[in-house]
Amino acid sequence: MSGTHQPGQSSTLRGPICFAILAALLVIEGLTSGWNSTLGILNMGLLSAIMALGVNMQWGYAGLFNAGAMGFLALGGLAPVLISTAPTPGAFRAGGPGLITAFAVAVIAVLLAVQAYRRTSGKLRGLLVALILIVGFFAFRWVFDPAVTAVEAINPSAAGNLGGLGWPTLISWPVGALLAAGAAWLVGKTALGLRSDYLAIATLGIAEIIVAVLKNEQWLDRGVLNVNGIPRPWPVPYEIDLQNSASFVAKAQSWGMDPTLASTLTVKLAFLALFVVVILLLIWGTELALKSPWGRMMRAIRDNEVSAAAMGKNVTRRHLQIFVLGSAVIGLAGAMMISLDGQMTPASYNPLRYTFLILVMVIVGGSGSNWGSVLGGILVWYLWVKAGDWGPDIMGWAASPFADGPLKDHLLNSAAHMRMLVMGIILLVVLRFSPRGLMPEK
Amino acid sequence: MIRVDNLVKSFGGFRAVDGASLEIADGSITGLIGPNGAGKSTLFNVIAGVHQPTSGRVTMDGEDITGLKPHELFHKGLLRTFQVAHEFPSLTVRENLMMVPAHQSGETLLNTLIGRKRIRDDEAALLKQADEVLDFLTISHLRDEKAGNLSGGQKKLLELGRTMMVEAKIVFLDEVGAGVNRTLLNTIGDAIVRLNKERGYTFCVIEHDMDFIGRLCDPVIVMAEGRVLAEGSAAHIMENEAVIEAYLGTGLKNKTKEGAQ
Amino acid sequence: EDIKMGVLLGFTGPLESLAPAMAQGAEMAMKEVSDSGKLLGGDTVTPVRGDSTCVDAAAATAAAETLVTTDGVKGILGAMCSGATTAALQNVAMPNGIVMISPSATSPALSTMDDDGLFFRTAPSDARQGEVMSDELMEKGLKSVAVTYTNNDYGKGLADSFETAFKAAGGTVTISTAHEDGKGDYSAEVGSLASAGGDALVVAGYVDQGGSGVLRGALDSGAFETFVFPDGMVSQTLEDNFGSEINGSFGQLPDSEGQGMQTYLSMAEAAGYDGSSAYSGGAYDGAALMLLAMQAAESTDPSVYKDKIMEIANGPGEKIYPGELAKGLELIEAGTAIDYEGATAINLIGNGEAAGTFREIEIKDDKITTVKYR
Amino acid sequence: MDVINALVALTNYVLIPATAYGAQLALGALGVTLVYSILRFSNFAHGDTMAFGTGIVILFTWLFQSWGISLGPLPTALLALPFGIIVTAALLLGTDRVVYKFYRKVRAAPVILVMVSVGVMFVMNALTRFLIGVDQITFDDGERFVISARQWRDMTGLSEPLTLRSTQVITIVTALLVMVALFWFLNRTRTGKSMRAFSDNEDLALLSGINPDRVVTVTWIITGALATIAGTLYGLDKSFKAFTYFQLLLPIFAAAIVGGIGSPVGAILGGFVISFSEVGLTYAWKKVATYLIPHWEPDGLVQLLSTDYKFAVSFTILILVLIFKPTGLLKGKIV
Amino acid sequence: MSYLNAANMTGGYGKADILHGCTLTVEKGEIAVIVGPNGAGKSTAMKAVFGMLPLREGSVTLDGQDITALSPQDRVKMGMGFVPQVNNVFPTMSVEENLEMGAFIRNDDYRATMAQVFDLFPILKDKRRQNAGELSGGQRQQVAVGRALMTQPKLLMLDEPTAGVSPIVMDELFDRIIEVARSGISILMVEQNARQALEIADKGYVLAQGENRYTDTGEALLANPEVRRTFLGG
Ligand SMILES: Nc1ncnc2c1ncn2[C@@H]1O[C@H](COP(=O)(O)OP(=O)(O)OP(=O)(O)O)[C@@H](O)[C@H]1O
Ligand SMILES: Nc1ncnc2c1ncn2[C@@H]1O[C@H](COP(=O)(O)OP(=O)(O)OP(=O)(O)O)[C@@H](O)[C@H]1O
Ligand SMILES: [Mg+2]
Ligand SMILES: [Mg+2]
Repeated sequence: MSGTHQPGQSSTLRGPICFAILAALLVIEGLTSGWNSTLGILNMGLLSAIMALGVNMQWGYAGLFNAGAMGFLALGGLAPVLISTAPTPGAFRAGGPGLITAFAVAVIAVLLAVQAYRRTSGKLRGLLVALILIVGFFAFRWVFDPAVTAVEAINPSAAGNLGGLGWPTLISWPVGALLAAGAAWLVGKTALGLRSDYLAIATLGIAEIIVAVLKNEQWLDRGVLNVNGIPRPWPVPYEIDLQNSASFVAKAQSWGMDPTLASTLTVKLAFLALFVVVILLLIWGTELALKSPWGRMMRAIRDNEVSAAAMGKNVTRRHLQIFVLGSAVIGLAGAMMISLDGQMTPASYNPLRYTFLILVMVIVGGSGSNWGSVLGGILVWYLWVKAGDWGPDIMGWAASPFADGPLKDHLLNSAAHMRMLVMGIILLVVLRFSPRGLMPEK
Repeated sequence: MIRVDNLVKSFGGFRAVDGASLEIADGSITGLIGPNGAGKSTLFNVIAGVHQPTSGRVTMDGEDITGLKPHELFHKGLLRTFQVAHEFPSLTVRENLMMVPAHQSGETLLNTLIGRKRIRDDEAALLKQADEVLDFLTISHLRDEKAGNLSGGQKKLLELGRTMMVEAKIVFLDEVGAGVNRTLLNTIGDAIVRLNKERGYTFCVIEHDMDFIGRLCDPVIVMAEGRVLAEGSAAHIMENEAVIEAYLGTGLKNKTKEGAQ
Repeated sequence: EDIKMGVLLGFTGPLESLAPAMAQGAEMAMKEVSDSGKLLGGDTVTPVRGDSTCVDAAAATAAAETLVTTDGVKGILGAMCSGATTAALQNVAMPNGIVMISPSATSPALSTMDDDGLFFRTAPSDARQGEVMSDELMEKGLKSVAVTYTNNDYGKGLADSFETAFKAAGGTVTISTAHEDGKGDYSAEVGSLASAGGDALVVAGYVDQGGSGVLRGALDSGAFETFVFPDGMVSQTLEDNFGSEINGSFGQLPDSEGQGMQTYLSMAEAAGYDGSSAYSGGAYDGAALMLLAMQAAESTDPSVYKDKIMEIANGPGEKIYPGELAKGLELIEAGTAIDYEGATAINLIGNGEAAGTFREIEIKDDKITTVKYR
Repeated sequence: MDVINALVALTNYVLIPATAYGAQLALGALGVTLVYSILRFSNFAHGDTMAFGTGIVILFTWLFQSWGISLGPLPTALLALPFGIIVTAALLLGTDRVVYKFYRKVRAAPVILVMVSVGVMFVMNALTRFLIGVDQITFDDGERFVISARQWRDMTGLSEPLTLRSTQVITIVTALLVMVALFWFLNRTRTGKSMRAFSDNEDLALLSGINPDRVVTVTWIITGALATIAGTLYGLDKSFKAFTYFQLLLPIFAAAIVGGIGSPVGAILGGFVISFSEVGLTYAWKKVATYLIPHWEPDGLVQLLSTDYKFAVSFTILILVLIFKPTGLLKGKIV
Repeated sequence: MSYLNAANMTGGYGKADILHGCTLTVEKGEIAVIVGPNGAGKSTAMKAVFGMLPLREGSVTLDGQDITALSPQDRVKMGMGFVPQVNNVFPTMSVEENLEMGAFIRNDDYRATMAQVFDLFPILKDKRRQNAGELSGGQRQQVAVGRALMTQPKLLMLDEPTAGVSPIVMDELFDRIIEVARSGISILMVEQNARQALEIADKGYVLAQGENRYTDTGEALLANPEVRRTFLGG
C-alpha cells in the first residue's frame, strides 16, 4: 500500500463534498421513498460504518488483513442473547454446572498441553501433547454432552438454550466488544505471527468456525433455530406502545402526522441517536491516537516491520493490541446490530455480506482514514440496498427490446442478481477513479 | 563489550557463518571486512537477533544475549543499520527519526486520551533533536519529504541518523559506505568518530572501502568463508598475504586502455 | 384504485431456485383478481417484488421496509425462510401493521410468536410433518433410521420434531446430522450416515440444495437403499434426477386432495412454469387469501382485512378453487359466505397456519406417485 | 473377512471421496496459486470464474447433445471443455483489459487488486446467473460407474459396498496431468520463466525486454483453462450450481496456502490435506470399529467431531500448518 | 553526433523537477562515468536515458536515431542494457535463471556468454542454483551486472555496479568493463567509488542538483582539486 503513486490526491474539500453528496442521496431517498426507509438505511449504514472503523483500525493503521470480520461480528452479537434476553427457567440448573466443569476441563487440558510442549522436546513432545489433548478432548465431551442434552431438552420449540440474564441491553454492547476482544486475543496469540495474507485466510477460517459454533450449539443461542424478540436498548421505545399511548398519538396528530408513521420514525431516530453517539466517541478516540506518536509508530510498523523491530518497537505486541482493539469495535457493532434487528439468526452471517462488503466499505472510504470508513460504511450500504431495488427496473428496461418469451422471462427472473452486478460495477468504478478511496489518508 | 564464541549459522546445508569467534572492545571502532559472502551481514543479523544462531553464543558485557529479539537488544543499547536501507517509506524523513526513541509517552494509548500535555512537550523536544540530526547529516532540506522518495545514499544517511536519536552503547553499521558519495562518507566518518569520542558509542563497521576502514577502524577483523581470517590494526592487515589474496587484490591489471582508441 | 402487494421472497441466496415459481404463483393470483375487475369495484392489483435473500435478516428487513414505506404495499406475500420472515414481521410488518402471509416459513417457533394477528402461513408447522413422517415409517415397519437435515431452522425444526415423534413411537434414530446447503461435497456427511446405518435415510433438506447432494452420495456409495423425503425434497427435480434409482422410497408433503392442485398445476403449465415446485401453490393461495379478505372487509386496510382471512380460509361456505377467484369475489360481494380451498386445500388453524393435510407419495417405476392423503 | 469389510468401508467412504474431492480442490488451488504468484494478488473471483466456465461448458454440452454428438462412455462435457476454455479465457482477457490493466499501470497495492477482484467476483457472479440461471444442473451423460455398488457386491459377495465413479477417476487423472504440465511449463519453458521473472521484479523484467502484456495474457489464458477444467470436473462429479462455486473459494484458498502458495505441487498437496482432514476427521468410525473389534457394538458413533464442524476442522489444520510451517508445506513464494 | 546523445534532459517524478537540462553523451566504445553527491539526480538521469522517466524537455538519440518516445523494452531491443541501483535481481529465481532472463531477447545460443559471466564472477558459478534473493549484497550486485552483460548490449548502463562489492571483485569488474568497452560497447555508469572509476573513464561528468557541473576527461577531473575536494572526498 505504501509507495503507490496514484491519482486522486486528497484535497481538504474532498471529505466535506463526499459527505454532502451522501446527505443529498439520503434526502432524495427520504423524499422519494419516505423517511422510514432513509432512516432504516442510515441506521444500518452507521452500524456498517462502525464495523468498517474496526476493520480499518486493523488494515488501515497496522496493515493487518483481517478477513474474519464476520466472526467477531457474530460473536459480539451473542452478547445481547446472553445478557439481555429473559433466562430460560431451569436451564441453568439443568446444564450450567456441567457446562462450566466441561470448559474448566478444556482449559486445564490446553494449559497442560502448553506446559508439556514447553518442558519436553523431540519425539516425546509430539506424543505427550497429542495424548494430553486427546484425553482432554474426550474428558470434555464426556462432561459436556450430557449437560448440553439436558439444556436442549427444556422446551425445545421455544427455548432449548441457556437463555440470558435479563439485564438491560445497553450493557450487552460493551460485553459484545469484550467477547470479540477475547476471541481476537486468542486468535492473535496464535495467528499474528503469520504473513498478512495468511493471516487473512486464518481469520477467514476462524470466522467460519465461530459462525459454525453459533449455528450448531443450540444450548448457547438456539443455533439455527434463531433467538427472537431480543429487547431493545434504552431509550428506544416500541412502535406498538407509542401507537397505543394517547399522548403520543395526540402529539403526532398535532404535527399532522399519521401516528403509525410517527411511531416508526421515532423508534428509528432513537436508534440513530444511540449509534451517532457511539460513532463520535470512537472517532474521537481513534483520531487522537492516530495523530499521536502511537499512530506514527503504527505507520512505521506497517511500513517495515523488520526495521521497526530493530528500532526497538515490539511489533508482535503492537499487532496484538490493534488486532484486539479493532475486533472489539467489530464486536461492539455486532452487539448493536443484533439489538437493532431484535433477533439472532446465525445462518444470516455470510462472508460476502459481513466480511467482504465491510472491506469494500473500508477501501471505498479510504483505508487508514476514519471519516473515510464512516463515509464508505454508509455509502456502500446505501448502494447495496438500492442496488436491490434498481435491479429489476434496470433489467426490465434492458429486457424491453426483446419479444416476450422464454428469453425475456429468464432475464426478468434473474433481475434479482442485478444487485450483485450493480454492486460490483460501483465498486470497480470507485476503485478505478479513486483507488486510494474517496477520502484518502493524508 | 560484545563477545562472540564460535558462532555457527547455516541456511539449509550451507554454513554462512562457520564457527566465528571475535570480540568488540568497548569504545573501539572495530572494522569488519571480508570477501562478498564471507558471512559478515549474517553475523550481524545473528548478533542483532534477526536470525537465530545454529550454535554458539553472543554475550554483551558478560550477559548472554544470544537469540534475544531485536527490540529487546535495542533496549539494551544495541543498534544496527541495514546493508539495503530499511527506511519507513510512507513516513517523512523527520518522522523516521522521531519514531526511534523508546518509551515515548505518546506510544501508550491511554496517554493519547489523557496525558496530552506531556506528549506535546516530549514531541517538541524530539522535533528539535531530529532537526539537529538532519542538519548534521546535511539533508534538512528533505525533512518533510517521504522517506520512500529519497535517493539511495540519502536513505543510508537516514539510517545512520536514526542511531543518533538515542543513547546507544554499540552500533553495528552494515556497509555505511556503499553508494554514499565519498565526500559525504568522510562527513559520516567524522560523525562516527565524534559519536565515539563524545558519546562513547562503540562501533562495529562493515565496509568495503579500505580508505575509510584505514582512517577509522582499529582493530580490523577480516572474515572469510564464515570464519575469522585475520585480526589487527588496519595497516598491518593490509600487508597480510592471505587478506590481499582473498580480499584486497592487487589493483587493476590494465589501468590505461590504449586498446579502445 | 391500484392496490400494491408485496412479494417478498429469497430471489438470491440458498433458496434462489425455489423463489421464481412461488413468485409466479402469487403474481398469477393477483393478475387473475386484477383482470376480473371485481375487487372492491374494479380495483387493480400490482405485485412488487422484494428480495429477502432467505439468510440475511438485515437485507430482508431493508427489502420489507422499502415495500411498505416506498411502494406502500397493502400486504406482503412472504417471506421465504423462517429467519427472514421473523425479521420482516417483527421489524417491519408489525410496527407498520401490515399483513404477512408466508407460503414457506414452516418453523414451529412461528406458531407461538405473537403477531398482532397480522401473520399467517399457508404452510403447516414442521411439528405436524414430523409426526406424519414418523407414522408412515412405523406403518412400513422401519424402526431405525438415519436423519440428515439442512442446517437451518426448517431442517433442524423438522428433524427435531420427527425425532421426538419417532422415538415416542418406539423407533430409533441412529444419527441426526446436519448438512450445509450449497457446499457441493457431502462425502463426509454420507460417510458418517453410512457408518451409523439404519433401515432408511430421512433427507430433511432441499432437493436443489444439499438434499440432492447427500442423496446422490448415499446412492452412489450404496450406503442406503430406502429414503424418506419431506416436502423440501419432493419435486419434479427429484423425479428427473433420481427417478430410477430411488424406487421404493417414499415421503410426504403438505398438499391436498382433489381438483385444487390439479387445476393449479395446469394453470401453472399454461403460464409456463412448474407449479409442482415446492410452495408454489401455497404462494398462489396466500395472495388470493389476502385479496379475498380485502373484498370481504370492503377495505384494503390491513388492520381491517386481517380479521377476515381466517373465515375466508376456513369457511363454511362455497368452496373456491384456483382460477375461480373472480367467482369468489362476486360471491363475497353478493354476501354469500365462501370457503377458500385454493391449490393446497387451505384450512388455517391455531393463530393462522395451515392445518396441513399431507400427501403421502412413493416412488414407483421412476415416478412420484400419490399413495394417500392424511 | 471383517477386516476386509472394514477396509472396504474405509476406502468407500473416506479414501475414494476424499481423493476425488482433493483433486477438485487442487485444480482450483492451482488457478489461485498461479494468479497469486504471477499477478501478485489473491483472486477472489476465481470461484465465480469456475462457475462461469462450467456454465459455458454446459451450454456447449447441450448443443452437442442436441446434435447427437457424444463421447461414448465419457461425458460429452469433455468434448465441450475446449470451447468453454476459449470463452472463459476470452472473458478473463476482456476483464483484464477493462479492469486489472489499469491497476498494474499505477502499481496499485496487492490489497487494492484483491478488492478489485471482489468487484469482479460480484459481476461474474451475476453474469453466470444471467447466463444459466441458479438451478441445479446435472450434465454428466457418460458411463456413471467404473464399479457400482451392486457390481461390487455380486463380484465379491462382501456385505460392504464399494463404488468408483468414472468422474472420480477422470478428475484425479486430469488433476495430475495438469499439475505436471503446469510445473513443466513454469520451470522449463522460456515463457514460463519469463512469467516468474515478471512476478519477481516487474521493472527488471522490462529491462530484460520481457513483454509484460504477453506474460499477463498467457497467465489469464492458463487461469481460464484451469478454472474451467476444475469447475467442469467438479460439476460432473457432483452437479452444477452457481452458488456452490463461491462456497468452494474458501477450501480452495486453504488448499493453496497449506500447500505453499505459488507452488503448483503445493496446491495439489494442499488440496488433499484439506479434503482428507475434512472427510477423515469427521468420519464416524462406528462401522469400522464394529468390524474390527468382534462382538462389540459401540453405542456412540465413535466420531471425533460432528460433520457440522468439517470446515472448522480443515481450517484448524490450515492454521496449525501455518503456525508450524509458515510458508506452507512446500516452501511457497513470498510476494 | 555521438553514439548516445541525451541532450538537456529536464524532468522529475511529478512535483518538482529533479533534472535541469542535464546532458550526457557517450561515443562508441567509450567509458563515461557520472559522479556526484547523493541525490544529485544521477540515478534519475540514468532512468531518464532509459525511458523510465517522462521528460519535459530534451531528447535522447541513440546511434543518430531519436528514441525519446520509445518504451524501455524497445530500448532494450535497440541494444541498451541497464543495471539499476536497487532491486536489480529476480529474488526468487536461481542465479542461472537470472542470467537466462538477461538473455531473454536473444534467440541465438547464449551459453558462451554465460560461461564468460561465470569466469568473471566465479562465486556465481558455485551459487548458480541458489535463489538470488538469498545471496549476499555483493553477490547480488554481481548477478545484476552479469544479467546485463548477458544481453550483449551496444550501450551498457550501470548504476553503481561496485556498491558493496569487495575491492578484489571491484578491480575485476573494472577490468572487465574496460575489456567490454574495447570490444566496441559504450559504457555509461554512475559510480561512488569515483576515483577508481574516473581512472578508467574516457569522459567524466560531475552532476549536482540535476545539472552538469563539470565535464571533462577522467584524468582531468581527477586532477581538478576543486572536484576532488567537493565530490571525490579529497
Ligand atoms: N537466506 C539465505 N539462504 C541461503 N543462503 C544465504 C542466505 N543469506 C545469506 N546466505 C549465504 O550466506 C553467505 C554469507 O552471506 P552474507 O550476506 O553474510 O555475506 P556478506 O559477508 O555480508 O557479503 P557482502 O559483503 O557481499 O554483504 C552468502 O554466501 C550467501 O549466499
Ligand atoms: N521515486 C521518487 N519520487 C520522488 N522523488 C524521488 C524519487 N526518487 C528519487 N527522488 C528524488 O530525486 C533526487 C535525485 O534522486 P537520485 O536517486 O537520482 O539521486 P542519486 O544521484 O542517484 O543519489 P545516490 O547517489 O544517493 O543514488 C533526490 O533528491 C530524491 O529525493
Ligand atoms: Mg553483507
Ligand atoms: Mg542513485
